Amino acid sequence: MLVPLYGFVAGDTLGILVLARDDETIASVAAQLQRAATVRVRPRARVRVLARGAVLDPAATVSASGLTALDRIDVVAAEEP
Amino acid sequence: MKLARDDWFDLARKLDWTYGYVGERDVFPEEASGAPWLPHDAWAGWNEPFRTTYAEYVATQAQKEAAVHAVREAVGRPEDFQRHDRRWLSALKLHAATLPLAEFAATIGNLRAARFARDSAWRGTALLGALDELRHTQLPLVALHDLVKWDRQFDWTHRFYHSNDWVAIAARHVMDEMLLAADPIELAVATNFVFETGFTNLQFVGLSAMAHDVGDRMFETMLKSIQTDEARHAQIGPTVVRTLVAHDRARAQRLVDKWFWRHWLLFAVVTGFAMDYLTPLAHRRSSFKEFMQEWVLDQFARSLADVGLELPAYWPTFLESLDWYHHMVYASAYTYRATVWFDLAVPGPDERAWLRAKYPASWDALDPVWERVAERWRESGPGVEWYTHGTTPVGFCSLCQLVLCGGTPARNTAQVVDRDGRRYIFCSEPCRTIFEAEPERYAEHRDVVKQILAGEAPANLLELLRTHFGLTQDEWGKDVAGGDYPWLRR
Amino acid sequence: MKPAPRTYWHLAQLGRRPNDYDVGSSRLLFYPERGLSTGAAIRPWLRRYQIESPLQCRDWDAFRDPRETTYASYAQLQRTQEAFVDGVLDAADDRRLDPAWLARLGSILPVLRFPCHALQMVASYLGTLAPGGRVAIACAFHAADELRRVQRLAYRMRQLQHVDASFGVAARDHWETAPAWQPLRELIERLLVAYDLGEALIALHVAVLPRFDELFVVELAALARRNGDDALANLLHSLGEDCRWHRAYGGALVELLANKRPENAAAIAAWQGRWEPLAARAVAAAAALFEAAP
Amino acid sequence: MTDGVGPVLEASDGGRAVVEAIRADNTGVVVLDRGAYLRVLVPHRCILRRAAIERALGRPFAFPSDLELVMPAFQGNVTITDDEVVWAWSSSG
Repeated sequence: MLVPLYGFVAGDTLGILVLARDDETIASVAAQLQRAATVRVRPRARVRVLARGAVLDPAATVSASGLTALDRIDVVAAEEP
Repeated sequence: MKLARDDWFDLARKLDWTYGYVGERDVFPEEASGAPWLPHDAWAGWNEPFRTTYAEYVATQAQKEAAVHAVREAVGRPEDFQRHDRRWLSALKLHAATLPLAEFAATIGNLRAARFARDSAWRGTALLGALDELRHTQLPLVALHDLVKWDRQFDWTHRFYHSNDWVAIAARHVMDEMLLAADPIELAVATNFVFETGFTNLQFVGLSAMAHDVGDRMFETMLKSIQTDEARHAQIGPTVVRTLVAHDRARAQRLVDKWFWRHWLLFAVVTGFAMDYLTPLAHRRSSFKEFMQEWVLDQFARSLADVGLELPAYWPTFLESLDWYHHMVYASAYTYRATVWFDLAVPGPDERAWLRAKYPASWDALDPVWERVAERWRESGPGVEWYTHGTTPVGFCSLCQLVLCGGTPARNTAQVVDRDGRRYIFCSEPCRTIFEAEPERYAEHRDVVKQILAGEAPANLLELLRTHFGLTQDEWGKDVAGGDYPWLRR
Repeated sequence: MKPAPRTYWHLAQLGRRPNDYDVGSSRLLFYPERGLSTGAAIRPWLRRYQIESPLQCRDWDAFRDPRETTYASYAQLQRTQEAFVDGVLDAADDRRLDPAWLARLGSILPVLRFPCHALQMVASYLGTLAPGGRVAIACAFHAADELRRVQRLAYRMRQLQHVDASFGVAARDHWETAPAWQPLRELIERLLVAYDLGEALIALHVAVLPRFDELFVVELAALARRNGDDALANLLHSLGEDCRWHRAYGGALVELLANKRPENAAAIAAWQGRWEPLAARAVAAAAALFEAAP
Repeated sequence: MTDGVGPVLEASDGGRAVVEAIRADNTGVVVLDRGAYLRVLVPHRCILRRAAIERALGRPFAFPSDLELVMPAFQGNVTITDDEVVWAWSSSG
């Protein structure tokens, strides 16, 4: 099943819409978002994904992370808080 | 015997009477006349400071029309436009699409006021306002008509509001509420008080000053001439607001707060793009922010104090967004330029230096985006538009319907909100507040994302802009130089 | 790539080079076919009085103002008319007028400002409610013509007050209480609350205006002429030009609508049946004010 | 000027004549030249007299119509009679 998410990549100027699969890992969603933003933001090698103020486990799936349709997720550089 | 206006005019201005066969509430029902509903006595002192008789009106307006016509005859042919820088033409296309049919919606709104406003003098002034707005509809539609055969993007001068382009969806969301649906009281606050004394000055006078520097006499004359009408009929605003403040101060404040924010977002896009990105650098005299300071911060804030209202509670947020918002939207729009009907430009090193000087608080955080865009163009070489173009759909604010560009690149202020079993996203706190004050107005509207998720619009971007936005390949926005900038070749 | 278009998208089917009226008046409204983007108090109003009116038309822009009035042409036309009227009124020597005529006219002309203001309101209403831009434009100019009429009546009233200070000072009281005015006042007040798009249109253009203008423009002008008040007669003659255009565009619109759907013709006939007797009675009562005139 | 009021005028002969007339009848007049337009600011209250502008122009000048032709905007509340135009704030800011 596809889960639409509002994604925000640190350094970007707008929020974009990604269609994630519920069994896709957070790391994969982050990669998808970085690709979508690549014309504006140079992709980072190491990132963290945040949702509702918490860091998500990159190996967990979208559904296991508790993400539901039209949630906001943020992709930030790994060294940032 | 010739009479002076002051001698006779009151006999034509004050013509309300006491109804005998129907009730006052039947003639002026609240849903058409506006809240709070007050008996006529409360409005009987309504006074338009800028008094114009019908005879003066048609004489002055015929003169204005003749003056614009003369300039059009001299420098209004397609070949005169072709001399201009392509960026400037883009500013013209952006203005041309967003204004004329909105002005006609203003004719409709003002005609409602000409019928349902609560004092005869107010109704007469609104009627002349309705005619003014018709002028502002017809003038650009006619003046730009012949450009269509030379450049198809000018077709959007008329087509824009009939389209499902995302900018049109956002513009309709504002214009429908402000003009087509508004009662005379809300119309007076939203258009006459907030829009025409603040923001339209920015667009019409500020931009006409830039047109002057660019050497576009046609556009300069048209804008300035239009604003002379606004200056007159805008005077409906303060006099309505004063009565509103006297009877329902909270409503007056809420309307001002709502409309100031809604206009700010719209003008940040329309005027902000034109002033800080689409006007050739050599012709820029002031930045968008400096024009905002002159026309909106100084002038509007003082008008607000004068009618006894406060600055909106979100004022600090607004002041901060002056450094960021239109830059965020412009960079986003540049990388989604095929979704609009005008071309966009990458700011080169000189322009970025100028932007850094004008926006010291924000530019260093914005500049890396343009570094990246330039890097992509270098990698692909000129002509490969899609290499510096987004391919994923973007999110839209549930209130303003614009892209989610609030805050800064480090901290986007978008917030997801659940209410009544539905999910909304707002680009900013003021958009959320406005929505939550009147959810019944906004909750039903479906933004582009909701339409995509409902299967009513395609998720594929190329298909979306072709079939849903209605853009053809020769119309959609491109890089003004096709990526072939001298400063990129090294 | 498609061949370059020669005009805006919606005028490509016109089959000729569009003139300024075509370009400046076609498909200006975008809300009737899409609905409003936001909710508002006015929505149920639009539904009841516009969308669900018995008078329906698929293409309101099929209407064409016979004069093809644009903003530019209107301003130019009325500037000329107003300059003419200024000349007429400013040259008037009103001290020559018969006091009996002034006494009679004082119970008519100043009172007329009230119903004419109401006509301005009704024309404005039709403009804001019309589902087509071209109709809205014609209504806006019509409303402005009524504003012109009100102001010129006021101007003339003030001129005559300089001769007779009591001229028309009790006009509002007359309008609200004088028996000869009451049927007209009732008609006008009921017209103000006839909110259905079709009903307002038919009541105004078919029932009220032809009778009202005949009495208060054509017959009043003749009466003024007989009483040596050429200034008023010439003023009314110029206002009569406006009225002739109102009849022309209103007639064209009603004819178009009547021919579009058989149901429209029936609805029009029903409204005619309701409003024409009211209008005839109202104007006949007001005509009594004329009969006593010298 | 926080409490400044006055017109914004097009930079034409007509606009400049208005500036001259305002200078004649007001003190503390500031004129900002923005190329295409001139912004006139007077502290608290700005008066423009028809007689003064007719002197400056050497021809008749009607309020508000002739002024409207050269004035795309203004700051403050305006009051217009046949003989003078006044811009002012109704409260001190």
